[in-house]
Amino acid sequence: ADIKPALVYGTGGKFDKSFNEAAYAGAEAFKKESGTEYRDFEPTSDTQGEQAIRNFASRGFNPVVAVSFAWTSAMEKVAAEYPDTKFVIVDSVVDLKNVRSVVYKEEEGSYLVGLLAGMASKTGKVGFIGGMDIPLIRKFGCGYVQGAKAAKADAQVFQNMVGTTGAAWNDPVRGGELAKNQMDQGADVIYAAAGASGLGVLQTAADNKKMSIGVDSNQNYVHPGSVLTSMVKRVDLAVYNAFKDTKDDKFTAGITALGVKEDGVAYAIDDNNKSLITEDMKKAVEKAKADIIAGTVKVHDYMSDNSCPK
Amino acid sequence: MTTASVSLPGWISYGVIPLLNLLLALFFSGLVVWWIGEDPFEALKFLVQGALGRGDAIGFTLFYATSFIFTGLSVAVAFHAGLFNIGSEGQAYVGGLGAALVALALDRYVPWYVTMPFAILGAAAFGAAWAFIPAWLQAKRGSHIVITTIMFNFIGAALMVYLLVHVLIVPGKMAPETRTFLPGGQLPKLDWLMALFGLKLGPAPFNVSFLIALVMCFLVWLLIWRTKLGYEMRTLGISPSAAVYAGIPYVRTVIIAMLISGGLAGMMSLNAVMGASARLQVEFVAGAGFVGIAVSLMGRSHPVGIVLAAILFGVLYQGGADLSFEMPNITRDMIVVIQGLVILFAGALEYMLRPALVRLYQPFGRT
Amino acid sequence: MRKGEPLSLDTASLPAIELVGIDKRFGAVHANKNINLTVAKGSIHGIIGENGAGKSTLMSILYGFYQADQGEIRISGTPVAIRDSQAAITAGIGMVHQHFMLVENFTVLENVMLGAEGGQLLAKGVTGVRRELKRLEQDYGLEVDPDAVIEELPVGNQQRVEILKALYRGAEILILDEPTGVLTPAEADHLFRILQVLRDQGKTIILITHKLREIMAITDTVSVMRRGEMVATRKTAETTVEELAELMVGRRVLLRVEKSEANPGAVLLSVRNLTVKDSRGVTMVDDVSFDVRAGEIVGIAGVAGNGQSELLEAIAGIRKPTSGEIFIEGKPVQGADPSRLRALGLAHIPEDRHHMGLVLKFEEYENSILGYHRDQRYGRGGMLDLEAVRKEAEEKIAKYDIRPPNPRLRTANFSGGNQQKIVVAREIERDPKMLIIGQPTRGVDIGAIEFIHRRIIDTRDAGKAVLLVSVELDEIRSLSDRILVMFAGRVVGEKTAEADEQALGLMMAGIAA
Amino acid sequence: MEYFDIFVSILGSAIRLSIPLLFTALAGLFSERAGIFDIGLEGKMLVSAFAAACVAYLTANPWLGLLAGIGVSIVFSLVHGFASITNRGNQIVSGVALNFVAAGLTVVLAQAWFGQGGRTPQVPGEGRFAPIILPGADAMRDVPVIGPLYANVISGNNILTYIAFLMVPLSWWVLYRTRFGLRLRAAGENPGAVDTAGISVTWLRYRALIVTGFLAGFAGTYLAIAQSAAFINNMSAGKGYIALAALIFAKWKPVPVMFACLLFGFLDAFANFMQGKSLPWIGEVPVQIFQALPYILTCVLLAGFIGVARPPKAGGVPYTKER
Ligand SMILES: Nc1ncnc2c1ncn2[C@@H]1O[C@H](COP(=O)(O)OP(=O)(O)OP(=O)(O)O)[C@@H](O)[C@H]1O
Ligand SMILES: Nc1ncnc2c1ncn2[C@@H]1O[C@H](COP(=O)(O)OP(=O)(O)OP(=O)(O)O)[C@@H](O)[C@H]1O
Ligand SMILES: [Mg+2]
Ligand SMILES: [Mg+2]
Repeated sequence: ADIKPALVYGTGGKFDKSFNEAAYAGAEAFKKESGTEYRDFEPTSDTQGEQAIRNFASRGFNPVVAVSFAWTSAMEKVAAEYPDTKFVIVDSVVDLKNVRSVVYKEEEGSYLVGLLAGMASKTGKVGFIGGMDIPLIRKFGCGYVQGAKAAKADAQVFQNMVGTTGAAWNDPVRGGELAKNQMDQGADVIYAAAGASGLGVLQTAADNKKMSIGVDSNQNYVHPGSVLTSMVKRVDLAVYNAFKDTKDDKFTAGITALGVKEDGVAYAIDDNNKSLITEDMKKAVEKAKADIIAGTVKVHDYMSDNSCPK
Repeated sequence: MTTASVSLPGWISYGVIPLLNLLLALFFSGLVVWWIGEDPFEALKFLVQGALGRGDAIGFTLFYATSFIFTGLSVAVAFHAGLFNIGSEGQAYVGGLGAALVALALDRYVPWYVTMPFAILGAAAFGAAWAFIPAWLQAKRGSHIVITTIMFNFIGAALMVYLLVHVLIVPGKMAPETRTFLPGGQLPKLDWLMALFGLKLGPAPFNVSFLIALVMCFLVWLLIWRTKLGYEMRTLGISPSAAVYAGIPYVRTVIIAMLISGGLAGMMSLNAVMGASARLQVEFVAGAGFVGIAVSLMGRSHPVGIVLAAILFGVLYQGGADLSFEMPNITRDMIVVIQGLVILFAGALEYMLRPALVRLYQPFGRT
Repeated sequence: MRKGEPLSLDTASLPAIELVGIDKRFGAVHANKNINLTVAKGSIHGIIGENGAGKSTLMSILYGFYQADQGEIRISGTPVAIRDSQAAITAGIGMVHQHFMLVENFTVLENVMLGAEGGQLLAKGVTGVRRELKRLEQDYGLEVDPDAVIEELPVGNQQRVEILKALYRGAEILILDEPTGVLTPAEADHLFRILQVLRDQGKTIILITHKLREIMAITDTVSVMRRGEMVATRKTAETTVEELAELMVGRRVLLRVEKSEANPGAVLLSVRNLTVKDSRGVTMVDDVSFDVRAGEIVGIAGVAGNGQSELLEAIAGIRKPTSGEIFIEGKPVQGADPSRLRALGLAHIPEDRHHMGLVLKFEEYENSILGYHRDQRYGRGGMLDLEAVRKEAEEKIAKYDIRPPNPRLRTANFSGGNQQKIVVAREIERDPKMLIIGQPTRGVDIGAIEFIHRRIIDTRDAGKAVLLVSVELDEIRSLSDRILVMFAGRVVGEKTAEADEQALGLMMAGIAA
Repeated sequence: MEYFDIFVSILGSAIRLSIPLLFTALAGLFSERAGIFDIGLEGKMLVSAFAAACVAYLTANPWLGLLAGIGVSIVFSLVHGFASITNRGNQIVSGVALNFVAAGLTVVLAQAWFGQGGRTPQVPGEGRFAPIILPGADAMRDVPVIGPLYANVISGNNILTYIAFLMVPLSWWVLYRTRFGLRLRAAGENPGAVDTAGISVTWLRYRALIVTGFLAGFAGTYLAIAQSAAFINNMSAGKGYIALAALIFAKWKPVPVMFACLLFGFLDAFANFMQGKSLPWIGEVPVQIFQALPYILTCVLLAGFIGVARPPKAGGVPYTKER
């Protein structure tokens, strides 16, 4: 069928080298493959999201994909107003008949990179810097801690959040400063799950010859030789699938949870970080991946009970 | 020869000058649009259409205008007492807490029109409370209210985030916000009002708080020009030394003016929290407090002027959202630029045009 | 810096200053109307005129502080464009302003240097300035500590700094705008001696003053200004005080107000050991005690700045006394706020109508209730009944002949005399028990002066207690039943209205008690 | 971790965080001492950060970035001057207005030019002011006490940091030892005195504002291409106001300004450090408390609980001779 797909990014902006850029990549891939044009919109503040989603819906765009938990309430409202339009929300759950909610098992991916961090660390101390202090980001941190402890039982993990509002995604200065703090305390690998603020973390790690871990997109290329790996979250898949399923009339509503098994989350190895990952590390992480898929390793999900095992 | 003491008729002072200020602001904004390679006239067309072209567009415009009326009144009341309250933003934010607590407490038990008066009180009380400390510091310790209110915006933001993230958040939910209010905690939309004009409101959250805002306009007018307290505030605002002479208590008047100002700012949350989103969200004020400064300056701190200026900014906000949608190259931050330019021309450069107008007018005005 | 360049012969005979057709408006105020003035070289030229006549404006134009709308300035016969004070300084003009132009938290040295630093860096100039100050001090007896901070100096010394500033810049023409208003007679005499020395050295001096005595004592020629116009110029030796007074106000002056014998009753207002300090801790009013009885006018005489203003403000509740007591009908009221005092029957005509007595941006009727606005007759509860207010305002306008008779006119648009009438009407018509008044006729035209004086006497005759502060000795003498003299914050003596002017003057100078 | 190491770490962080405050507060010092309240420092910082990031990104040269930052910030200062000196507008209102223009314009332009959500692209390494390792820093590192201080606090900062500290005595010298400084201070106390001394108050205040723009330009540049590697929307995040508070706290004097800025920087660093840590007795302190602390402290300072600050007497009032 002919479709008019639309995409609403999170407030970090299209080219954040991370979350939103992944979504953009998914849309571009679809465009290349099908030749179907799509429209996108970059809200620069929280208030704009709802209007953008509604604008698309009211102008007959279908499907409308919104990638960020920030648009949850907007989606709840607009999707109810336009029952014939298909909506997709990423990173959150909206329980409506025409909405597909795509969520990820970030704890699994974070576990894998945590394992790598624990093994790569010489000091036995690693760091985590989250963006906005929300359960979702705690979920990243919690998986990471479990991974690091799996590598070294006595590993110490410093955890910081950049902030508690939307601005926290956009504050690389504080991100860098927090990273520097952690490094001063001995951390030599730092995982940033902080949107654009993470760029500050990666930058500071590179400036100080320490290692960092990217998030969402493959960020290994940002500072080759300094970014240990990236916890890739396949937001591109969510977008791509949403467009494609609608085109093929195969759109389904409901919750899709993507984990390691579904290739929804993964760790990234490429030319940029080959030298940082030893054979041992690679073997260990592959085994962990297999264990998770097999179910023999269960990574605790912070959001299941809002707590992280100590 | 100086012209500052020459008085101009009201229609020039309150009509022509603000209009020229606005045109200048739009002109410079147009330059920016042109600079980034877009057609300013096209942009203006999208802006106006997006704001006034359809029923729901008008609904959104008026929805924004409602918030700006509250914050504009807030700034104006303080202004009349000689206080520059930059803290409407924070006062509105904290006011939202008051409104939300009332809504959360009552929505299960009573219909909206029972909740409403309590919510008004709650919003106003919390907003006023947030204005109290800067007011007290100004009155008692002489701390510059401009700076303290800015500081309280930041402090308020930290407080609200803390409460939303740690206290009010629905467990397991991602976004730091309260649960959705039941209809008993929501302010109904004004479909019927739009229908009177043959317009369809659609999804626009234009709601009853608009009427509350209009009532507040009247009450503020009454306060400033028809009460003894208003008289005292104006005396203090124009001539602090005359106020001392007249025995007008400085501390009390400053504090009351700021409490009213903060209360009005707090009531802005009725519109955003109970009228639109039906829940308390992080950063829901979204700059409306600052827009209030521009609105009050443009509206010359008079309720009628404030309503007009608020609608103008409503047009900019709604039209701007549409504009950025139609011309992705222009982000909505363009509105912030326009807002800054309006404040610049209407507030800081108000004397720029005056002499020229005096010269133009004088040959005709006097006999 | 140019100092005393020898004058070439052909310019020596030309006048130092010629002003031709100077015209200046401030918005609606026509401050200078087509003024012509010639000042001879090496003379002391006096300018007199009532408040607001335009004297300061004219001199500020000459000094380049304001720009004339029209007219020409010639210095030594050459037309000069004085676009700013820099040009005036270059032309050899120095000015001591009515309101000192000093930076209060700078030292004397820094103030003198300002604008004549002698280089980009201060260090270079400092020694030169010190040396020059020493020389000027010796030549003219202008002593001041160069390292003293201005705000800690007494006014007399501050004025010296202003003169030093002008001389340091090599002024050949020195303008002094009401220099003696803040000086005791002794200090004034000292100043005049300096001025004579300067004149004898060939400098030209323009002296603005209100005090005809000073004009007669020191000037060579005198010009009179009235309502923005230059109405006459006379050789001092050929004129009289009476003629000058008449020229100043435009008609014969009544020096005395008709009044009957006072009939004092019970003490209504009494002040005991009152002491007031300003924000810097300087004692302004020092242990002052007196009584005011019903049916009498007590006048407080003194040179401006000797604590009269502060005393009045303390009684009116505007300023908190540091110690001492104030009683109204025996009740202690020190520290009470003005509204409470009003309720007790104390009315106050403040000395500064622009900043205290009136809100200039208000319409007339709004000002007619200032301070009494809480009264229930102007609206019940918290509401303001504009109709009632306007009606009463109209009555007062009629009774006091306030012009234009329009309660909706902005107060700023009334003339000074009418503004003062608005204040007087408001305070007297409330039928107070006590009336305290500061400078009742400052900047007010003669017609209004007579009217206001009449109302004050009537108030006394109605059995009220009146306390009057004025720097115009004539006013004090013609209105008061008893006169208290203040000097340096203290009441240094009491006299009757018949007291000799000489004796009062000496007391005001703090010389005889 | 040793307490001393923690202290050194926080101190290093404090210095990094206080540099933009220091530049900005010194910038405000010049305008306020000349009698112009400058609430627009925030906006000046923001536009200069944007300009510096753009130019550094395009040219990969930090010095050109700095130049651009300074230039744009001076332009903003001149607009402020035009409104508040030439047109005698309300200085606070024009400052607020410029903050809005800055906040909006930077994002509009960034989005139009780079399409990265209102940010500029990452500035390449050679386009930034990199940390400078002072001679002997590594060798000194193991010397007790002074070693870590030298290596981690004094060394390892970028050139702008050192310039910032140099600006403190320089500002003092300009204000108190030059003709310009004398006149500038006089203009803030009694512009009439300046005027009657034959000096143009207007031109003097404009020059003060140019100095303000110049210094604020450093602040923005530091934010964008020394502390981070791009312009991010609203990256000044209230620092202009904090700098203003520091200025008041320091009673408008250069050396105290430095200490005030260091104090605020320290608070910020301490807040970062304390995040997620528990205090004895109290437990984990919400990070928001630390975030709000500088603002709370500012109010306490303003309230005069720590001595009353007397602002320049003519500050905030447009200079008018003719009413
Ligand atoms: N800067 C100004 N702006 C507007 N009006 C002014 C200004 N200065 C003086 N005026 C007005 O001009 C008129 C003349 O004032 P000026 O100060 O020259 O009088 P003066 O003769 O010096 O009086 P005084 O004896 O009180 O010093 C007055 O009406 C005054 O209000
Ligand atoms: N501070 C001021 N602000 C505005 N207008 C003023 C101010 N001072 C004086 N004026 C205007 O200047 C005019 C003249 O004022 P001024 O005090 O010189 O009285 P006047 O013309 O000498 O009258 P009178 O004869 O009553 O003394 C007034 O009409 C008033 O409008
Ligand atoms: Mg004068
Ligand atoms: Mg007069």
